[in-house]
Amino acid sequence: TADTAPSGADGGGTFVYATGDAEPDCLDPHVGGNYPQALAGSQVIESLVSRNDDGEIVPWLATDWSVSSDGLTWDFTLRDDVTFTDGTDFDADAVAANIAHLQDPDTASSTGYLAVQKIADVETVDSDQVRFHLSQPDSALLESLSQTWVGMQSPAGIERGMDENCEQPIGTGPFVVSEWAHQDHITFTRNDDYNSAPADAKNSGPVAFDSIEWRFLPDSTSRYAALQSGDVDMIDNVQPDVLASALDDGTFTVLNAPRTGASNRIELNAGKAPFDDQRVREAFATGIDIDAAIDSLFFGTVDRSFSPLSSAEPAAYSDPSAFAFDSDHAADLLDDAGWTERDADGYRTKDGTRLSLSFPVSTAQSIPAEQSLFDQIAAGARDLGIEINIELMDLSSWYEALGANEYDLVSAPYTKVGPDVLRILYHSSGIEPAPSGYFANHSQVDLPELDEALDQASASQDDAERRELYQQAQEIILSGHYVVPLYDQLNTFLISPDVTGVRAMPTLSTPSFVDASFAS
Amino acid sequence: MTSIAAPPLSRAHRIGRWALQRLVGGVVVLAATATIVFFAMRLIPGDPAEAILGGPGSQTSAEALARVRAEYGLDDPLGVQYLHHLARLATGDLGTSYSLRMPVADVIGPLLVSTLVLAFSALAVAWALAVPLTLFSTRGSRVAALVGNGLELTAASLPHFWLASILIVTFSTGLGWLPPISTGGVLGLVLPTLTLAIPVAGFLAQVMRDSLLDALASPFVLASRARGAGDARVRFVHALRHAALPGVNLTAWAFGYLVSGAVVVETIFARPGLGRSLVSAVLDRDVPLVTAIVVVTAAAYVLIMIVADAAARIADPRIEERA
Amino acid sequence: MNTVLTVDGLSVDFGGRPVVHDVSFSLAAGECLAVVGESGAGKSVLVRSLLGLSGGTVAARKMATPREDLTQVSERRWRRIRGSQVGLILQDALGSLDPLRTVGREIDEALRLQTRLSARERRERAESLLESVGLPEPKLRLRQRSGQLSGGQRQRALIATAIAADPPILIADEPTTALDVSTQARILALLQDLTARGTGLILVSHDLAVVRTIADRVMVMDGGRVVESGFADDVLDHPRTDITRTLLASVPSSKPRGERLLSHSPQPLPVQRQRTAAELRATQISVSFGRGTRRFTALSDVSCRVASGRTLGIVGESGSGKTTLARAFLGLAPIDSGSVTLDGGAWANIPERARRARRRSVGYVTQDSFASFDPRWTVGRIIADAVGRDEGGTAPKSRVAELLTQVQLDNALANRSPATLSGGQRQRVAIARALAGDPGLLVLDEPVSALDVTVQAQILDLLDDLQRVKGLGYLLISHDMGVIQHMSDEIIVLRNGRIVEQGEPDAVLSRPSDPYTRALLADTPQL
Amino acid sequence: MSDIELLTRRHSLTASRHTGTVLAGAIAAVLVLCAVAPGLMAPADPLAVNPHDSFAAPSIAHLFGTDESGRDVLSRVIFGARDSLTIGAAATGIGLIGGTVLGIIGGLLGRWAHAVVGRVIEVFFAFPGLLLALLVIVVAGPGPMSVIIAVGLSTAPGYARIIQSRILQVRVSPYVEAARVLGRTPLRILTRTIAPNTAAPLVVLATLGIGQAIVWAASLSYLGLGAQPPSPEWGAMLNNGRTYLQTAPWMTIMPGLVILAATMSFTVLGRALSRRTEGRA
Ligand SMILES: Nc1ncnc2c1ncn2[C@@H]1O[C@H](COP(=O)(O)OP(=O)(O)OP(=O)(O)O)[C@@H](O)[C@H]1O
Ligand SMILES: Nc1ncnc2c1ncn2[C@@H]1O[C@H](COP(=O)(O)OP(=O)(O)OP(=O)(O)O)[C@@H](O)[C@H]1O
Ligand SMILES: [Mg+2]
Ligand SMILES: [Mg+2]
Repeated sequence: TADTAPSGADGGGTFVYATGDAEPDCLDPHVGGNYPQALAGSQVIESLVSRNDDGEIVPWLATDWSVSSDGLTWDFTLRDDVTFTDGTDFDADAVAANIAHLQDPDTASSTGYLAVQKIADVETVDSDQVRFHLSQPDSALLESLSQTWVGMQSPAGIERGMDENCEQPIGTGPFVVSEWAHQDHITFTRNDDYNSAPADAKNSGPVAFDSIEWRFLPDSTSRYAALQSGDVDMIDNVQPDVLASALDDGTFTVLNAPRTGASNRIELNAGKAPFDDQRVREAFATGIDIDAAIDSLFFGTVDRSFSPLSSAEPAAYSDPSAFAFDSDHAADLLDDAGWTERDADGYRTKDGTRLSLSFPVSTAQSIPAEQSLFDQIAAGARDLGIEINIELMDLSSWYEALGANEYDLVSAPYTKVGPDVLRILYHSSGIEPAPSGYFANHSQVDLPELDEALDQASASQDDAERRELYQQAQEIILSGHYVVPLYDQLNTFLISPDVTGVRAMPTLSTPSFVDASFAS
Repeated sequence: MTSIAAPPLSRAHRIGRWALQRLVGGVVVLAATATIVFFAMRLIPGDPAEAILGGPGSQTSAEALARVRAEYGLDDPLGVQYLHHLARLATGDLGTSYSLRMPVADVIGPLLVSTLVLAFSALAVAWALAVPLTLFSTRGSRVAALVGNGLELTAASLPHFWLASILIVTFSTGLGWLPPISTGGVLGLVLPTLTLAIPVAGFLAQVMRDSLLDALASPFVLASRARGAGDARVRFVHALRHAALPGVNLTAWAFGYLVSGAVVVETIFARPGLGRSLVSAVLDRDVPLVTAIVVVTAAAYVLIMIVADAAARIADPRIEERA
Repeated sequence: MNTVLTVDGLSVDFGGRPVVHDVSFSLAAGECLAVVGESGAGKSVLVRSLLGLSGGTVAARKMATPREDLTQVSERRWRRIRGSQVGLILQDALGSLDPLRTVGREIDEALRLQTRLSARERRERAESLLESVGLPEPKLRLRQRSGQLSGGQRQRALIATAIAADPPILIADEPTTALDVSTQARILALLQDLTARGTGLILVSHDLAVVRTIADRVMVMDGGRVVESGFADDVLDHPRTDITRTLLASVPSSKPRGERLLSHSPQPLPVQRQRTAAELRATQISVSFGRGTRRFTALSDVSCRVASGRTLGIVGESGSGKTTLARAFLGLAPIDSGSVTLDGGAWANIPERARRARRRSVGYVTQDSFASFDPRWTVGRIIADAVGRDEGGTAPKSRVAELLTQVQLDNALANRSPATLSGGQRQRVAIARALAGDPGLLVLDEPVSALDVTVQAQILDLLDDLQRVKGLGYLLISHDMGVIQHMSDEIIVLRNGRIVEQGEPDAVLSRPSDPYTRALLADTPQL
Repeated sequence: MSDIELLTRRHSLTASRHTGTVLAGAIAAVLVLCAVAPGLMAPADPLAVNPHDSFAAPSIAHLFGTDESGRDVLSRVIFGARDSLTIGAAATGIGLIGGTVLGIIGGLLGRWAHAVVGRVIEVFFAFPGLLLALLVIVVAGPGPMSVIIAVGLSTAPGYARIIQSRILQVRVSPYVEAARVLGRTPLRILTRTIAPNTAAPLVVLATLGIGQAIVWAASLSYLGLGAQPPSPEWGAMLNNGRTYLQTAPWMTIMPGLVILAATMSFTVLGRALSRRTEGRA
């Protein structure tokens, strides 16, 4: 078949990207705020700051910033030569409008709203100076602002109302949304006036591609087939076996960019029996040979994680010893905890109740290999005398099950830039469900010393101290066996060899085409 | 032998009455499907207000939820909501999609076209596959019958998603002939169409073969031969028409099957369409969208039934005489 | 006379089983050769082999028309011969026209395949063909399908397709079975007309009266062989073989009431318990179907009576209301006015519950007995079910055996399914079932019309015997005047739901008062 | 070739059909045996995970190869027979029961009931079957029971239509009239004549239905709504293996072939049965 992406000598042409992530309901990443929105939105919308490969914050739409010593006042200097693609100037008013949009309940922002929660007031000092007044110190503010969910959109665009802005958000980015054929594709067309690449990008002008055809291709087999047949130039969400063979034979360029924020982990619901008992948690965390399972299922393409944080986070702290496989020790722990009897099926019981755990799995969030991994974990647990009932569910039912506290084990991804994600996931305030039933602290960890470490870290203006505190927090979480880390949140791309320069943003690991072009 | 009992109604009169009956019946069917969807969607876990506010996992405030409930009438008694729902549908207002925040009519318009294109091309291809297969398997040779039988059975026993994968691996990654995804062009339609058509062709060939054999063994075929008709004439002019009758009936049934199949096929081949939206709409608890899709497919089904019925009446005037 | 077909030493076998054996004959232009014989004698296979359509292996010393040696032709050539050299009217007239195609197209097919006429010429020829076979309004008929035609009309349209290309030889396989007498007479006249115009006709029939009417020569077949042949009068008046004699004796109209048709009586019937006399009486009954504009009166003002020991014979053309009358007598058709009484008690228009207990005194034998058997049951179960539990004394099993003996069936058949029985055997099972309740009266709707003459004769003899031994009363329906004449004590002629003639057979047959009856009698071929 | 020739050929076809039926019967028997006593048939534990032995191609040790968790595919297929055939049979059972109830109401209770049932059936037909299944599963939660009910419900209207028309046909048949003439009570006619004659084709339908129900259940697995892990239900295996189609094709081809064999053999049996019950002449 004909390659739909002709690669001219000028490097232009249409680049076809096929995503296996869900199709966003709304392209404006302020609304709601999930990863698919960031993926598509980051082609159009840019943030005040970015991060480089070393995890350091670098300038983007803001060239400079400073914070007061009490941590409550932030000053940003903005670029004065940038305009939104609808012609609106990017200036302090635009920043204020964006923060207001995020904080407006009608926007129904969740991720972005959390990120700017502590900004009490936005003061426009002059056209390229903006000042944030915070209600509490927030050491994670820059990291939060680097996320696409808090990206800068044209105030005029926002004015059009949610319906229109969802269809076609307007940013300062390298592309503009020219068409969204629902369920099929989005067409991003080059912004010819682009001049605002982040500081760590090589290119600072317009991108090489004339346009990107952003296709929604949910079936992984078809997605890979489409790459093989040349119908698309790049795919994401690559299945492990495919990734392994691609790494082997080198036909495609592999881009492996683990998502920032939390690692992929199984959270143990310590809020109720049997995992309210530390011994049972530890037995589960050490009694099953997870390494071997990961190795075979992922063909050696991922490394076992021993940290609640992604390895993309410089602050990540690992403790392999807490998870060293030792089934005898695990059995002893269970005996200690009183799960000594066995029933007819060979499962442990205590006071006549079987040691049985329910494990709702969202088919939308766990790839098949991961489901197989859970399957193998369940098989390993059976040897320990623990019954694990895996229930595959659609996303709504899954949230429903979590909200009803009907789970003992759960695996939920969470992407955020910076270690502050720990506060969201493990602070005791995260146990209290929102009116919708949503809550983030699935482990239901409720430890004053942990809360304290997280609060302090959040308030600290000192990088070293902050790091130290997050490390403490991770130690507490790991040694309490509230989670079983598995591996980094997988984020793998295969790229046609005809293409060069595609990179993943060090912020949310979304692909960036600012430096990319078709090889001549 | 029966003699015509009473002076029959005029043909136009009869056709008119038949069409009217069918249309009224169709409306009843549509109302009933809309009713079932309405109540079924209330049964499924998940709060519609939450679905409106960004779907599961969103961190909406209690006030926002209350506001949305009031705005969408979700705190009215169920009966009132139901009546509103029917009344809106009756005026042709399909509402606004919860998840897409767009008028449902705008959403499903293109999807309907896309699914109908797929369904009809699949039906056409199914016939194009089934007729030669039927003719082949009734050639009279034992081998042909065995092979034909086997093919029919195999075709009718394949789950769509599996068939689709096999086709992709064979024709796209293997031979490189066809794109593995729907590309908008005709080439991209080939594999999805085949995936849907092959099982239907299997069913069609099965029923057609039986009636073709019956027709070939009937006296009128012998009479035709006695007039000097050859094998081809007997098959194509006489027998095939008889064989096609059950096929026509099956075709109407197959439409429902195709819509179900489209759910899988549209996902695999990344083709926009009603089937694919249906699943996501149900999973998103997008009540207006689910309702619209169901009512629209039911309407298409009703129309197709009427057409198939008319086709059967044209192909077999005896139906009308019997009635 | 010029010969149009010569056949010498023709044999046909199916997988080694000979079905037609060493048959020789010749056919002259304008001559009618009748082939007669019992069912399964090989008549149809023989005549089909003359068109290369036998389906078996054909061997012949000679088989030729004046122009062509038919033993040597290819399938391709056969196609040209069929229809243009030899026309065939199939045995199953009702199914021989494609129900989905118009008569016009069927005739056109023959013309298109065998002539070089243009489309317009073909249309004109089709019209004239329909006229020549006696179908009025040919333009309308050409647009109709077989389902819209009556049996006789269908048969005529079929003849039109067979003679469309003017073949010098025409084969008519049982062209008049299943037709009522008047229609039969018209078809026979048409065939005679064709022979008069020089067509050589081979007529296959088991009805010797028909044969007598139009055949010049007769060929009697049995077991695939020709056992006797000669001029029609010679063979029919001076039969030389038992086969021919049996065939002749089986024709009911040849024997007066009460005389056995077949001399050899298989087994004497066991002596019977006596039943009290029974009587069904219909007084001025009318039956109609449908309502409003579609209302249709099937019977009006009919009065008659069936009583023990007597046979009431009903004749009439198709659709005249015979079956409706039978069903009225059985309480199956709701009557609009008049009354039906059984032994003086109300019988029709009362709730079924009130009738149920007395149902055992009236038995019913339908025309298509096969359809009236529960398809899952064996013969024994069918009869045992009819015997029922309330039959005091005799155990059902021995009663079943007794009934089978009565209808002269082997006891071993009790374990067979009706699907595996011959037509005559099935009819006997139906009679046995009707007798199970030890009824005084039997309603017999066309009990023999699907059977060939010899089997028909056996059944008629059986009915006669049963009547004599058990004193049964019959309501006998038939479209065959001969059967009615032979069996009845009283005859009713129905037409359009009204009685046009009623009385003793002699009176009705010798001095018919109604013109319709006269026509009916004139149309009945005589042996 | 003449019609008679054709008839005789059809006869010889019947002969080859006969061997086909015997073969189908044998396959079905083996499958049923697997379902009843999988332990006897399977060489290994279908749930025994062994990461070190994953994705092994078919060999003497593992005739059908192993899956991503190193489980023996053959053993899983054999144990899966229980789940799949249960789903197939139970769903068909539900479909038949639902269909029969509807069919009886529509077939026996007069014109009104007939019209109403006719509409109900039409509504069900107009409702995409998969949506019905989807709703059931989303409402009742995933699991084999839901799959059974879902598939059963989606197939019931088809059965109802057949049963209803069959009852209507039997009710006016000459043999029912014959029973009336013999003075049989309506109840007895219903139980002795109408019911058995309507039921006969049901057996056929059921046999044909099992195969299709298995295929249906497999489609639900694709949507992630089918059997729950680690159940070796065939549809789940088929779908799971599909992910590794290019790396370990046996994971999906083997269960695929087994589903095919099961569906085909049940279909062949069903058709053989139907020829027997209909083969009156
Ligand atoms: N295709 C065939 N294969 C095997 N046997 C056949 C075939 N056609 C006819 N026969 C057998 O040949 C014999 C003669 O059949 P044929 O139809 O010629 O009888 P017939 O004299 O026409 O009887 P009827 O009066 O009942 O029509 C029968 O025993 C029949 O079973
Ligand atoms: N149930 C019915 N509904 C409507 N019309 C009927 C019904 N039964 C019979 N008729 C009509 O009543 C008339 C008499 O029918 P009947 O069956 O009594 O004729 P018949 O004399 O037995 O004819 P045949 O010789 O063809 O059996 C026919 O015109 C037939 O079409
Ligand atoms: Mg014959
Ligand atoms: Mg009659």
